[in-house]
Amino acid sequence: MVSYLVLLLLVLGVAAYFVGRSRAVASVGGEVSRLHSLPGQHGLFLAMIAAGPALLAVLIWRIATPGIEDSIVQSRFAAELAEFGVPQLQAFLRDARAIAFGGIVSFPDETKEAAAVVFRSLHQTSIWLITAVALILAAGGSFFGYSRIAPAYRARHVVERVVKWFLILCSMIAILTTIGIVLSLIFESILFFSEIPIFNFLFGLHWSPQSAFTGAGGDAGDVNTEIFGAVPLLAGTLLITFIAMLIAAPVGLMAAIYLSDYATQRVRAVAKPVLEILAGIPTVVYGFFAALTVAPFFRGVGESIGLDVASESALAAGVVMGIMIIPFVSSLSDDVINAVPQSLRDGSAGLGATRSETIRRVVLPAALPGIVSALLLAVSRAVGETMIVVMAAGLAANLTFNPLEAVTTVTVQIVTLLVGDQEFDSAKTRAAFALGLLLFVITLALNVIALRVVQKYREQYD
Amino acid sequence: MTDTTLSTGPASPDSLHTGDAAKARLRARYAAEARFKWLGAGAVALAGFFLLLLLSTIVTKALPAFHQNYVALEVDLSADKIDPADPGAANFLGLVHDGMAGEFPQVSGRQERRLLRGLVSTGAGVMLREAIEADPTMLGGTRRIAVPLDDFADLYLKGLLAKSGPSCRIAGVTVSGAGDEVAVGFPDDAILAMARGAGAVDGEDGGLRLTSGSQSLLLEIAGGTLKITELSTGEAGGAIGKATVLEPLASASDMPDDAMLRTIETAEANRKITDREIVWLDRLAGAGKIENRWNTLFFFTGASREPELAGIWGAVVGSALTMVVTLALSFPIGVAAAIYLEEFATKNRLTNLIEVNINNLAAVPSIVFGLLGLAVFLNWFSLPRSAPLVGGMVLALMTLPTIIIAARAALRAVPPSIREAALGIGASKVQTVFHHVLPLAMPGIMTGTIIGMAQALGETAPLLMIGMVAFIVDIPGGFTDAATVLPVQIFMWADFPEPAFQQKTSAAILILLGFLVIMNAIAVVLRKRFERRW
Amino acid sequence: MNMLTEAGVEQQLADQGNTPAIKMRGKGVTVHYGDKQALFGVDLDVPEKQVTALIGPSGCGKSTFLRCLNRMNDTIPICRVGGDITLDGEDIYDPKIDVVELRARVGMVFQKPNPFPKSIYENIAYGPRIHGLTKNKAELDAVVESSLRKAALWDEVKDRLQEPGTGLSGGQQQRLCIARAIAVSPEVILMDEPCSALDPIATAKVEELIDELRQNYTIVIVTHSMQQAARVSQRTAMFHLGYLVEEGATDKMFTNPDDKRTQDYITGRFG
Amino acid sequence: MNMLTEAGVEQQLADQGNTPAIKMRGKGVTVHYGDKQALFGVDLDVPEKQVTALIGPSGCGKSTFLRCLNRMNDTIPICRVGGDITLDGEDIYDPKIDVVELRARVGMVFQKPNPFPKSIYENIAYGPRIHGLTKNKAELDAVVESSLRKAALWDEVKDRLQEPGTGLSGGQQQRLCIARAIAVSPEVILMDEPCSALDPIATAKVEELIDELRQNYTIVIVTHSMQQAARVSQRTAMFHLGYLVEEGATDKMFTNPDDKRTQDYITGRFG
Amino acid sequence: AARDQIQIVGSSTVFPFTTAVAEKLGQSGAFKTPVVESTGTGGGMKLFCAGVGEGTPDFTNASRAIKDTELASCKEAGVTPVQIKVGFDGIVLANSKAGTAVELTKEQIFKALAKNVEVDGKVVANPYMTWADVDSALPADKIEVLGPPPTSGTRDAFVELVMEEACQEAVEAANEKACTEIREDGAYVEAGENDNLIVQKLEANPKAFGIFGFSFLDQNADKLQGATVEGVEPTFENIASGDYGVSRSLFIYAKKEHVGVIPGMEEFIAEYTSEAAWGPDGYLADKGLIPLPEAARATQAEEAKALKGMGS
Ligand SMILES: Nc1ncnc2c1ncn2[C@@H]1O[C@H](COP(=O)(O)OP(=O)(O)OP(=O)(O)O)[C@@H](O)[C@H]1O
Ligand SMILES: Nc1ncnc2c1ncn2[C@@H]1O[C@H](COP(=O)(O)OP(=O)(O)OP(=O)(O)O)[C@@H](O)[C@H]1O
Ligand SMILES: [Mg+2]
Ligand SMILES: [Mg+2]
Repeated sequence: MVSYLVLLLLVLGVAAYFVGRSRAVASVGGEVSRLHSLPGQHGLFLAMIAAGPALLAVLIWRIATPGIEDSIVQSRFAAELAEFGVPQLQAFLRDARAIAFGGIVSFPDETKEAAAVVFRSLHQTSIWLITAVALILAAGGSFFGYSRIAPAYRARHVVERVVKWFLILCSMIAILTTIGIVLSLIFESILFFSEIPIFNFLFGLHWSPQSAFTGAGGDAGDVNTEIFGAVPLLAGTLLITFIAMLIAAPVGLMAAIYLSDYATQRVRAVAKPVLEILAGIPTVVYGFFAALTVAPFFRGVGESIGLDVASESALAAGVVMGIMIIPFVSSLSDDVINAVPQSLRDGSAGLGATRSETIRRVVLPAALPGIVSALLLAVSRAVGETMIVVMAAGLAANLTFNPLEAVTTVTVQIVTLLVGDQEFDSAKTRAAFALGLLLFVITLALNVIALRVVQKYREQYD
Repeated sequence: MTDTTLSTGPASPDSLHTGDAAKARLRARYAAEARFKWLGAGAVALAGFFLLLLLSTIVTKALPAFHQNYVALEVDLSADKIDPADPGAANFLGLVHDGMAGEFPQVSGRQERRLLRGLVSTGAGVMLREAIEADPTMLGGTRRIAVPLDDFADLYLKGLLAKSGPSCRIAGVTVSGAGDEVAVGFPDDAILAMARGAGAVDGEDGGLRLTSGSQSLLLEIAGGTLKITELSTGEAGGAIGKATVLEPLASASDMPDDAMLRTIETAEANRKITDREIVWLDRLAGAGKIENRWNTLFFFTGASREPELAGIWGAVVGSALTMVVTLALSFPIGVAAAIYLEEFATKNRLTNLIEVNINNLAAVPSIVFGLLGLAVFLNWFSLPRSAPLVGGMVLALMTLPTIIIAARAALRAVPPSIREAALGIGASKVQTVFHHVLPLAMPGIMTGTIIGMAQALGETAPLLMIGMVAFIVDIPGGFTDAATVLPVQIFMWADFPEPAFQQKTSAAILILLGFLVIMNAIAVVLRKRFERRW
Repeated sequence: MNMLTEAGVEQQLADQGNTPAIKMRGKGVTVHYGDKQALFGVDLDVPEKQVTALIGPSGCGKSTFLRCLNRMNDTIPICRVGGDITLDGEDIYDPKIDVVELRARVGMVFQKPNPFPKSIYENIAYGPRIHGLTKNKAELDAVVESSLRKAALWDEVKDRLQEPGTGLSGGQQQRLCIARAIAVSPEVILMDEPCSALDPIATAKVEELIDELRQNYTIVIVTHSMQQAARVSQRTAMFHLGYLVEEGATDKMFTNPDDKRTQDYITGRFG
Repeated sequence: MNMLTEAGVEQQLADQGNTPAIKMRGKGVTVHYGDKQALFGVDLDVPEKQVTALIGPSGCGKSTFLRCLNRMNDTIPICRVGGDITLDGEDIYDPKIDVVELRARVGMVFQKPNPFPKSIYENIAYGPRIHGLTKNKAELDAVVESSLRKAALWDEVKDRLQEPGTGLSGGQQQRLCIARAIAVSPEVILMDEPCSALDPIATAKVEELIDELRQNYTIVIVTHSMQQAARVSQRTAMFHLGYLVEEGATDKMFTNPDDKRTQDYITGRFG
Repeated sequence: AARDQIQIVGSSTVFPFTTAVAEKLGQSGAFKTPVVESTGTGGGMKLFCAGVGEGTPDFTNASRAIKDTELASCKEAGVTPVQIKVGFDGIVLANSKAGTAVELTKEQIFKALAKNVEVDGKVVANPYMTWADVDSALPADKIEVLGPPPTSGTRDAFVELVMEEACQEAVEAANEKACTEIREDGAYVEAGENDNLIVQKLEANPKAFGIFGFSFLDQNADKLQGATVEGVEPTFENIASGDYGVSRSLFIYAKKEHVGVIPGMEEFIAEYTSEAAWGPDGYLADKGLIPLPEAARATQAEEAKALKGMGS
């Protein structure tokens, strides 16, 4: 029934589009050029105003009615439900609904049958209600819109304003997400900092939340504040990310350059999507690859030249992570490099520059902002990666910059702490939230710097 | 005009670009050029090499999982076994087990019966029930029905559990005695050397003992199979020994015959399948009752704890549903946000803030998005747990920064003259963007989308928090049904102890990559169509 | 849309005085690119249905002024425009004004040819499409053809309308951009050196076109060719270092300029 | 590099005959853009240390021919070049030939100004840097300054050398590109309408520059201005629809052309 | 409205067993197959104790008993957990069959892995680099043990059952805390929770040992050998009989309030506590779950059936 209503509204929208168009055309006697806006824009305007509010109403109805129906049924059967706890209540409603509208009824009884009847009638009423509301809205919107259509009416403005608001709304999602993230981290973090002095957390050189829950470490209140030093984690993150970028940045960038300026069209058409597969291989696979192929390889090489390489090393994890993020650099850079106008390449070539000189000195600087974006994205991905690190670099928080040793990263610790077996309300689990917040703040700072740099070196071509 | 131009001077421009110094410079520049080009080619080749390396290991590991061995059994479906009025009440697995017992009527001991039953999958009963539900005419009579083998039996038949050694024919073997233990006699003592080679140890009595740590020597004789346990030199240069009866001989009496001696190189202790099971399976295979089928179970069923029953379809559907949500949200929102920031927004503090925010979101560990999803979508909006809808939304949030950043870079790369051209003939900003700038930026946007979606497709961590890292058997039928996704399935299988799951894991990875390739292929084709240089 | 603003009244008065109406008027126009000032208080009237030529040495601000007239400078972030510019008496920098409509009414041919990376046909058809100037494909075809003909390009491209506009020769691209601009029939056409890449014959044709367009449209043209300015324009404005040096009827400017600099420039004795 | 090839001998003979040596020579040059043929067997000699002007209506193939001379057409994927073109008697389309050296020796100013999105200084310094023509910063500064001076741009930009080249006016950009090309002191300079966006004074300066460069360099210039061709060139070649119509000493071409079309074109009676 | 599908969260150690039971319940055809998540014991408890109603899970798996604080928060939210002890998980120390089989005592393990040990009456940072340093009878290989991270319940159980016990004997003077700390100098490698990876790493490196649950040893018996601890081999029977001392109990917790509300809960409990599942010959034993003694099974099943809530 409601789906028919929605269908009807959609049809109405389409119809309104055509009506609006022809009305606009008619209003100027076919002299379309006398219209302020295109007939199509008038049509769109009418469609939006005719079907939009009604559809919105249906959407709201769809979201709101189940709750309203439930509460009405609840109040209707207040006596019978007086004894019920929350789950029983929910089950009652579930089963009553199932009886009323079909579905699996788990625990049928008579009250539920009665409630189902109520549900059915309520639902009927509410459908009539929404149908009426939607139709009124649609009719009102149609008439209003129809009456507005005139040669001078700025339908384009309305349509474009809607578009623009949509665009603004979309970019606001980033802000909302950020707020959401901060909010979902902040409460637990505050609890954490109430136990662990923030100074110890930020500047502590020792990360080893060892003391376990079974018997060890005594009471819950007795928390060792010295074991939550985030510095080794940050150092580990930095080290691994650095190694990864050491692989991904040159390989990715050179690959991008090769694909966009040297490779034949056919090679490029094949190689680029193939490289993009690297980004989609699940990280577990990389993890196994790092732990079982790369790490032993490095260890073997290290031993043969007399170096002591740990079986879990930052090097192995970093290198494999670097491989994984190659396409982030290569594909995105390739696109921006490709977008540099040919006339610039011609200008350079015309001066007798070799291809590589043209690329290095003209094309790359012109494409720099895009390349920096790509690199930043790759760094971000590296910072956020867990599985490879867990499997290949271990979980031991050593404060070291020696790539041959085991290290761990902030992200890994967050995940391990969150999925561990220890109780959730302990300082250990809360540390995960604090780490998340810390990482967030640090990357934020780095991004601010990056933004400044990019804005400074941006070369606008054309 | 002061003409300090070039001391080398326009007087002899020839020498400037063709002189020796110029030649030397040029050579150096060309060397640099060649280096550069080879670096580029090398980079592509290196990346390609890594991919190949990864793929080849996955593919070789995955191949066995694409087939599954079935055993065809005679199952009694007559009315006294299954009540036609209420077929559901029957013990279907029991019927299958009876069928199996029928193949080996001589197997009697409780322990052995258990072992024999263990050869068929525990899911056989359910499959039989479903088959009968689908086709009730099967009832009433004995039917030949193929059921999947248990994972270890299957692995053995694929040659992954035990290594068979050489076999040879020996004449004049005598067997005496009855019961589980029999005595065997050999005409010559070559068998002793073989036993020693098979890792037999010296027993106290000077003979050789074949333990579970040594290779198995099996003697096929008179329609039965014996396992040699002890050997010692006999009279007249022969050898005598003891053997366990794995399969009773056809004629129990003392009769000389030609025998086949086969070895199984992997010691019984070092494999997850006993000699007895091997003998049974070989017997079934010899009788043509084993069918190696294309593993439709794997492709078209949901998850299971039994490797031979575990399928990927549930995860494929889950991934598809999730990706649909992710794409439907992240692509339009991402592109819209990028357009707003790059084309409409005046550059001010707010837009800088948004920009930094977006870049920063890209660096947020994915599990934190899971926390966000848990707090907002589950706790606040009360959306169901484990639902592709929520998973898709969380992944969309995670993918957004990638798409936005790529899209912005692409939009920025469109030359301003194109915008001026459109604006100059009275196109509105919106028209300019949507008619000219966006199509030109499309390749870059597509790239961002491809990469973002690839990442989303392979991501597990954020799903952990919203309940999609779960064991879910039922195939999801909609966006709010409980579902899991391919990488989670892979992750879970990689973590299960049963060895047979390892091939499944690799096969599932291939499926995921296939999924990815299909997803990307569409985008790549679109991207190609938009690509042009100006 | 003609509101009876002060400027409107003024314009009507001007009409009565039998001098041509003022279509566009700049008053104290200043432009800054970042810190650098490119125009210093330019006052210039553009009479309706006449051709106004802007001349002056390279870098003196001709393009800058021209771009002020349809607010193309809005697209340069560092560019700030001061002073008043009116179209039919209406301030075009008024926040209420719709720049899109403005630009549809005041079309522009850019100094550097900038065809869309689309087919030749699409390049021309784009404007009429977004302004809804044609009712059907046939009409659109007709507009495309006549625009190309007017820009003296039809014969060269009629067989390759579906090929990309970027594959044309420099002069062809320039004519393509002219055709694109006139296809939307703006009231005012701003042309920034429309003939710079054209041979004499094509130039002659474009000049002919300008002369023809003058019947119905107002035209502002930037040119480096004194001859061209003399041939096609009714009024000439001479710029120098961001200042409007002198402005007046073309005849007078070329025969008897008030300003020494104009005279020097015209006779090529400048600098 | 001067090998005694057939062409080389020929050149020496020419030298003896007191006519200027032939720096570049095109023989039966054909060019296709995809299916479309743009040049049909053009035979043209470019004498050393002289200015050769290419004239002809828009779209006739002037730029195409010019771009053949330093193989800029290589960058257009759909473009195929046939016939022989030699530089100092050597076939420049020989696979052995080094295009980088070729382009260093045969410099080019493009029809559409295409400054790099770098500072003005870097735009000029780019060429000398990649060719290693200067030993130190001071020398480089000197080259930049003298190049800009020669291109008559120094005074306008000397205070803003670090600002982006793309922020210049159209004519300034064109001069920037001229300065960029001469900064590497090529043997041959190809100029595609170098003065199209320039005012008469700047044009005069560029023409002066061309005249001066002629002492040491060989110059090929595309121009739409007959006057300019007459003023600066010693030899003129007239193109039409992809064919070389006529070629000869400029004096003769402008006073007494052999071909009717040339005459018509020069006198503006074409088409 | 409430769900009609059981939701289970919790420990990744119990996950393989609960999923098997869930699948069985689903195969019966009467109910949807329960959804079993692997969230870790702590995360599971948090979700489980968040309250009652459709948004909260019905069961949680735990590789340890519920803690007092957790029980308190459960109570506070109106949740009455029903505790069912479902079996044992042996924790084994194993290496590749290619390596040497070893027999260890708890004290040796402690000496090899503790952060601080007592040498000559003084507590010092662990100086032992090879097994031979610990005890000359052991191989002279570098100590390298891959084991679970501190967040893991397996690690806790290991610490409690091996380290602390040995510690109290070995280091009288040392405070209790020192007993629980495992060395961080690289000899003990925290290796994440993917036990298959550990198995493969052991295969690749025969000198290394791994610490993990018995089921992985069981399923990989062809590749790995378990070290004896105090002379007892880690076998199914030894763990079940309690002879092998290093094992811990596994639990599931049912939400009493949801019984009779979410269909199938009672049946699920019945299935889990049936002999066919958790008995010595049951399918859970095949998966590596060590059954409780018969008497304990009986009482557990009894209590589960009666839905005996905790703390009530
Ligand atoms: N990249 C290209 N792709 C396809 N056709 C082209 C391309 N460049 C030029 N042409 C065509 O080749 C012919 C010759 O072009 P060319 O650029 O040489 O003309 P031109 O003589 O320089 O003209 P103008 O004076 O207008 O610059 C023209 O018809 C043109 O359309
Ligand atoms: N985008 C810009 N950023 C900074 N300065 C600019 C920009 N555009 C133009 N200018 C400067 O403003 C001044 C006037 O430029 P404009 O383009 O108006 O000159 P013009 O008269 O059109 O010259 P031409 O005949 O060479 O095109 C010049 O000095 C130029 O360098
Ligand atoms: Mg200009
Ligand atoms: Mg040209």
